[in-house]
Amino acid sequence: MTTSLRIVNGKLYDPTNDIDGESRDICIENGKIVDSVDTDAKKIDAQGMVIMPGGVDIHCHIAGPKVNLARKLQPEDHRLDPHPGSALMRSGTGGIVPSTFTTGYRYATLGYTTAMEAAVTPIGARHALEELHDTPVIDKGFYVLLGNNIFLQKLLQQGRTEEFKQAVAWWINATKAYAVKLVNPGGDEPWKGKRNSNVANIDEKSTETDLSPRDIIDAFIGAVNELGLPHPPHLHSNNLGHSGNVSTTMETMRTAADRRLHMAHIQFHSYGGELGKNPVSAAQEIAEYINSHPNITCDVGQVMFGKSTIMTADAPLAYMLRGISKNKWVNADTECESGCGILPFSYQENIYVHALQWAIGLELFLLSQDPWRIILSTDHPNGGSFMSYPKLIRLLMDKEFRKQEIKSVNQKAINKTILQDLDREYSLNEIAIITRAGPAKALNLKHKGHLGVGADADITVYDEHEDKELMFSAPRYVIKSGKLIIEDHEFKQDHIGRLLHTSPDYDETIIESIRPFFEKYYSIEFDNYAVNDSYLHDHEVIPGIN
Amino acid sequence: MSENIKTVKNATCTFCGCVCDDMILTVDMDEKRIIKAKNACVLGRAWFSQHTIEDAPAAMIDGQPVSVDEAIEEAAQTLMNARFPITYGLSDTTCEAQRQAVAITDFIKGTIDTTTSVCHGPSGLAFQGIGESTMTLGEVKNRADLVIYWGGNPAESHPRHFTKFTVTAKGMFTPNGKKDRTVVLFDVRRTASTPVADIFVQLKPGKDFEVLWALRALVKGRTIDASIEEETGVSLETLKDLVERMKNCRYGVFFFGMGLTMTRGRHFNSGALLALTTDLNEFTHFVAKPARGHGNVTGADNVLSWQTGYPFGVNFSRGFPRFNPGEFTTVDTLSRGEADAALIIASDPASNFPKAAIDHLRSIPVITLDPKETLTTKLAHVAFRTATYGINTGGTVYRMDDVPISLRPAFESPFPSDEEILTSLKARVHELVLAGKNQQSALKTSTSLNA
Amino acid sequence: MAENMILIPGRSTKQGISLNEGKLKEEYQKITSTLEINEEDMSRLGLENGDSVRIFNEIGESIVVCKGRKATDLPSGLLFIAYGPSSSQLMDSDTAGSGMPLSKNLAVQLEKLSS
Amino acid sequence: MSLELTLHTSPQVPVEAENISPDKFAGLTIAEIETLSVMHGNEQLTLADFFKVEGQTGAEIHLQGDLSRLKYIGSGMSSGHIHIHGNTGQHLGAAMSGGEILVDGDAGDWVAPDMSGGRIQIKGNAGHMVGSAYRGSPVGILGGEIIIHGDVRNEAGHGMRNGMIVVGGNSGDFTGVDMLAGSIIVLGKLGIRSGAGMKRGSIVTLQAAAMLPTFSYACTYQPTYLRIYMQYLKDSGLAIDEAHISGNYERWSGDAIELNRGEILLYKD
Repeated sequence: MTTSLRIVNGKLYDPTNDIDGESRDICIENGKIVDSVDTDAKKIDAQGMVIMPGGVDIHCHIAGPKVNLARKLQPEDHRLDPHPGSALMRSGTGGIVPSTFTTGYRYATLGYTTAMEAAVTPIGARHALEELHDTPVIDKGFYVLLGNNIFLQKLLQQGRTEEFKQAVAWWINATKAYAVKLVNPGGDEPWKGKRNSNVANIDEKSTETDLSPRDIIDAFIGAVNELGLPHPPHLHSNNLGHSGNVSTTMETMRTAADRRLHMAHIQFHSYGGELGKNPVSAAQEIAEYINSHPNITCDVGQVMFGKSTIMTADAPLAYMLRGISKNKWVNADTECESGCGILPFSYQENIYVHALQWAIGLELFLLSQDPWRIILSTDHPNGGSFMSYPKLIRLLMDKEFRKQEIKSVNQKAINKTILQDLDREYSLNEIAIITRAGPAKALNLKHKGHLGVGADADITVYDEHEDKELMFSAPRYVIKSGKLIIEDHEFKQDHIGRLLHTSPDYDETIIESIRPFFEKYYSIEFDNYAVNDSYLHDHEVIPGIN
Repeated sequence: MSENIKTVKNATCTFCGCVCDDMILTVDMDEKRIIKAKNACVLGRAWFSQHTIEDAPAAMIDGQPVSVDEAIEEAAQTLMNARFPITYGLSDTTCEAQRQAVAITDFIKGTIDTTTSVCHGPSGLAFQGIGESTMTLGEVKNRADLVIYWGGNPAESHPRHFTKFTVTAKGMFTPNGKKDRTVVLFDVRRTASTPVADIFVQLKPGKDFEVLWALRALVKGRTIDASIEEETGVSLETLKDLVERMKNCRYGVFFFGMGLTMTRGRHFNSGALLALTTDLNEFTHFVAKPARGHGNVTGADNVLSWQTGYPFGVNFSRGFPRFNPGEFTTVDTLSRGEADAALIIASDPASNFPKAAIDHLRSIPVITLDPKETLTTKLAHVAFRTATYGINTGGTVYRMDDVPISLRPAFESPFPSDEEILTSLKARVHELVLAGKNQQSALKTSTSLNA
Repeated sequence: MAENMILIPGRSTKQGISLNEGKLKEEYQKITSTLEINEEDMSRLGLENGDSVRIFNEIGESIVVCKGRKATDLPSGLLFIAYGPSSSQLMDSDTAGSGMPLSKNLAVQLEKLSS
Repeated sequence: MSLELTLHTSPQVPVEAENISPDKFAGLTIAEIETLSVMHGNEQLTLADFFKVEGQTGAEIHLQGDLSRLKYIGSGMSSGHIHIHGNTGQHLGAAMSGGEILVDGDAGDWVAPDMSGGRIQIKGNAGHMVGSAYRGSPVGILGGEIIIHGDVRNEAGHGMRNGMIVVGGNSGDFTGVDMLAGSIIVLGKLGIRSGAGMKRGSIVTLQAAAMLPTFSYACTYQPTYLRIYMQYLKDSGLAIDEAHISGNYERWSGDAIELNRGEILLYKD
């Protein structure tokens, strides 16, 4: 049921509208925030409570082929964390890769109302859409993997940049995606075709295509910005996880010059040191670059200690980690489009590298001068579960707590960072930016991340509490699209949520360029490839920026 | 043949796990039958041509025709009254129907299992223990220079596998098709598939695990005694030669079948093959893929996994999903006499389950959804006759390599689809649940703190 | 005089085609009750194509019709049959914690039926 | 001085009875014990719906009747004693950390998954996966002692990390598969493919056994530790001769695919 609602007496944190902890009423009608509602509208007294827009996760892995492989892979993890159903809600299992229903409900119980699946192969788009349909409460969308797409690279190789741009636009439409994702551009071919090798240098040319990762990245930044997609290329750069990858990361950002670019899970790309040796922190260098370049947004990809699952289109990375852990390992090659690696993993406080990764993430948060462009994420479930966001928020807001935690991790690692010298504490307003307003802005979701009139009525109401982990773990009210989903901590109703996607215009003649390649090298029919509208449940086309 | 002819291009054949989506169907719309299925294999032609609409009631209770609504009511009451109801089958229906079936089972707190458990279920268990290096079928077409079949007979079970994907198919780095590939076949007997192989390795029945284990040892540089030949029927020289080929190929692939999963060793046989694949990635790129049988058995695995976290054999009796093959799989719950009602969707356990399981099935109320009459529908308490997926209904199916494909129906059936019946049944069951007592208290956010 | 054999139930094209016609139809039943035997085993046992034999084990039994296969295709001691009601009569229901009953390489005994 | 639970109604469908455990009964009156919940399929009932409960509460529980449909008896127990005078079902003593369970009859599959301590003795046979890991987990029991006087079926000790499993009769296939450490002693015949993938640990048998091609003969000797084990088992009522205690054993090392640090010991006359 959508009802008219009035929330009174709460303290608002709405950075988009420059409201920082002031008491304001919020009125809700038909799923939107409005100026006023009838006096007989249901009233929520939020005296002593904190009101924020619903959280927006800009980078997580919650649906689609690789996520489901990772789910199937870990019955031992699900067993320890069942999620009972009720007459209102479907049951499921939690753990590091929860079932779809549990994913949606658990995001809601943290006050998050939007989440973006960050990597889906085009051929797996249908699968992702089916799963997202079964991911309740939240609004959601996904980024489509195009950075190792062989056809697109052939167009670039032949200098057909206009057609390249049209083809990118076609692929977005054909898959109902929200944004373009690039993962380890140029790295798939050496992995699949050259005995599990990888591309190591951003300027290393492929023998097949004569393209370097930089050529590919540059072309996508150009095309996506020219198309005016709501979100810039969402880039997982080369050399993730390797010591000394900071130089690749810096070069990658320089490639963008002043064009929009989103750097995914930048923590994993902020390592100094020499390849093959222990990494050191390069957080300062990265933070400085981002601080002085307003065209760059990033999410952190914070590592949180405990269980994780590596799941990535960066197959060589997963294989490298498998060599260390000897855990069960999944590799999944997708024809002409992508690779994929999956590996159950665990970050441990006493391990140098893990502690360093944890510390670098925190350094990046604390060194950032513009919270609007550094977004909270754990690259769920790669750095840890989204369920650890409340603890991460406490680490940012509470320096005494942070100091305690620092003491319990590998000290050699801490000494390679400046984390101990950073006394900054995030304010509630800044938390509202890095978890709501910032990601909504980076995604160009104009109706999200704020509480102004016309915004989606996605609202979270927290009891104010000294312990910020506790506070952000258990909102008292969660309102999604005007529906009171959680009331007094109790789940009151279910909701399906909307699929968010974008639909750039393109020249239809591009289809006839794609078709012959497709018919030769794919294993399904071209006319069965594009996803039709039957896979869209309640959905919204987000317009571009041009 | 009437004048009313329609052509359906890019239609999909759901008979086997290849899920070929390049069918060109010629449909006689008056007679409601497919008169030609261009590109179909011998099995696909039978699948399409034999599919006619029979004159039969859409629903029956104890063999007597009833309205669909009456049958839904009876089915809902039967399931709600059961203490250990099971849902089974699902490999020959759409993902849309499968999603409804899981919801029903969640609401009735039953057990859901698919034909995976008696097909590649053991490979699923092996996957959970070892993982899997795998691929979509187009990668094989484009890249594979070494293709190894183990314990399967694709020429008869997946007739277009060789031509469309793995042997004669020409791809990006295999422009000459078969000339660019070496094909190896492991089996205990010669079959229709044997002639396609460059190397045929005939092993003794029940020795797959030992041969795979010896190959793993050789790949890892360990020594194997020459007595392996006496035990397995395969000489040490043959094994060594194969290991060299595997390590030195550019893109190697295993396809494996029921010869591994259905024989003594079961999941350990599949597991040994998956582990060997992993081992080989130290040297080159190597992948493996179970050759799945039914048209959407892979979809069933996917739907169950995303909705419950587990691929098959899932029990909800405590209000949340639990997984334990052997405990919650259908052969077991039936043979041990545990299930007290069964909802069977698009499957015929009464003709292919072990005797003890079939005997128990006869003693409990069974609800069936099937386009045809089978031994199982004949023993059903409530039987729904449904439209055939891919021929009469749209929807989604997953190919054996997890690639989802949308179906293009050829003609309408007078019978409702599985999805329609299951959606109605779910709605009725949910009404009964909401009206029921002892509902669990709603989840509190505060209780998820420690989750 | 019964003889120990190993029975391999499996798929066949004919079975696949006939099941589309209907599992209760005569053709399907005929195909799933035809047993392939090594020719040399057949002659040793005094069997000819079309003879009925009884295959049985501690689980159950089936009466099937035999058909010879060359020794190079089907080694001595092995039997092949298309999956179906005849083979399921001989399957043990124990799945060893896997869900899968052993469905291939079944130890059976075979004896000629006195006609 | 013990508590007697006598089955008065046979369950129609499987019953999950993890509440039958000394830890759960501790401090409760008989009336309270009667109201403890059991799951009869998907329906929640009480112990009194199935059992007559009488006697005196304490650390010792006696169970009477055919309990082969009852799962999870003794689940999570840390101390005390359960004596089952008959057969019992699956998941007996799941995750137990202490105490003792004695079964006069047979037990179902998954005896003592996730066990970390305590002792289970089964006079009859047990099913598959005694002391083994659940699917997907690489780790079976962490400790404790499981003695089965009869036969066990497949995958006994799968992934076990510590503890001891003793089988008086024969074991099924893949005994000690993927085991990490600990001991499995099979007095009868060892099933095929024993020790496949084992990293460390010992599998001992008194009979000839088929070896995987990745196990190699190391030596024949008289393992000292085995004498202590064998004497202990003899004292526990298992059929062990003096020759088995002091005799020679062939040591086979494996699994070569893994670390080659496990062993299978075969008794030699």
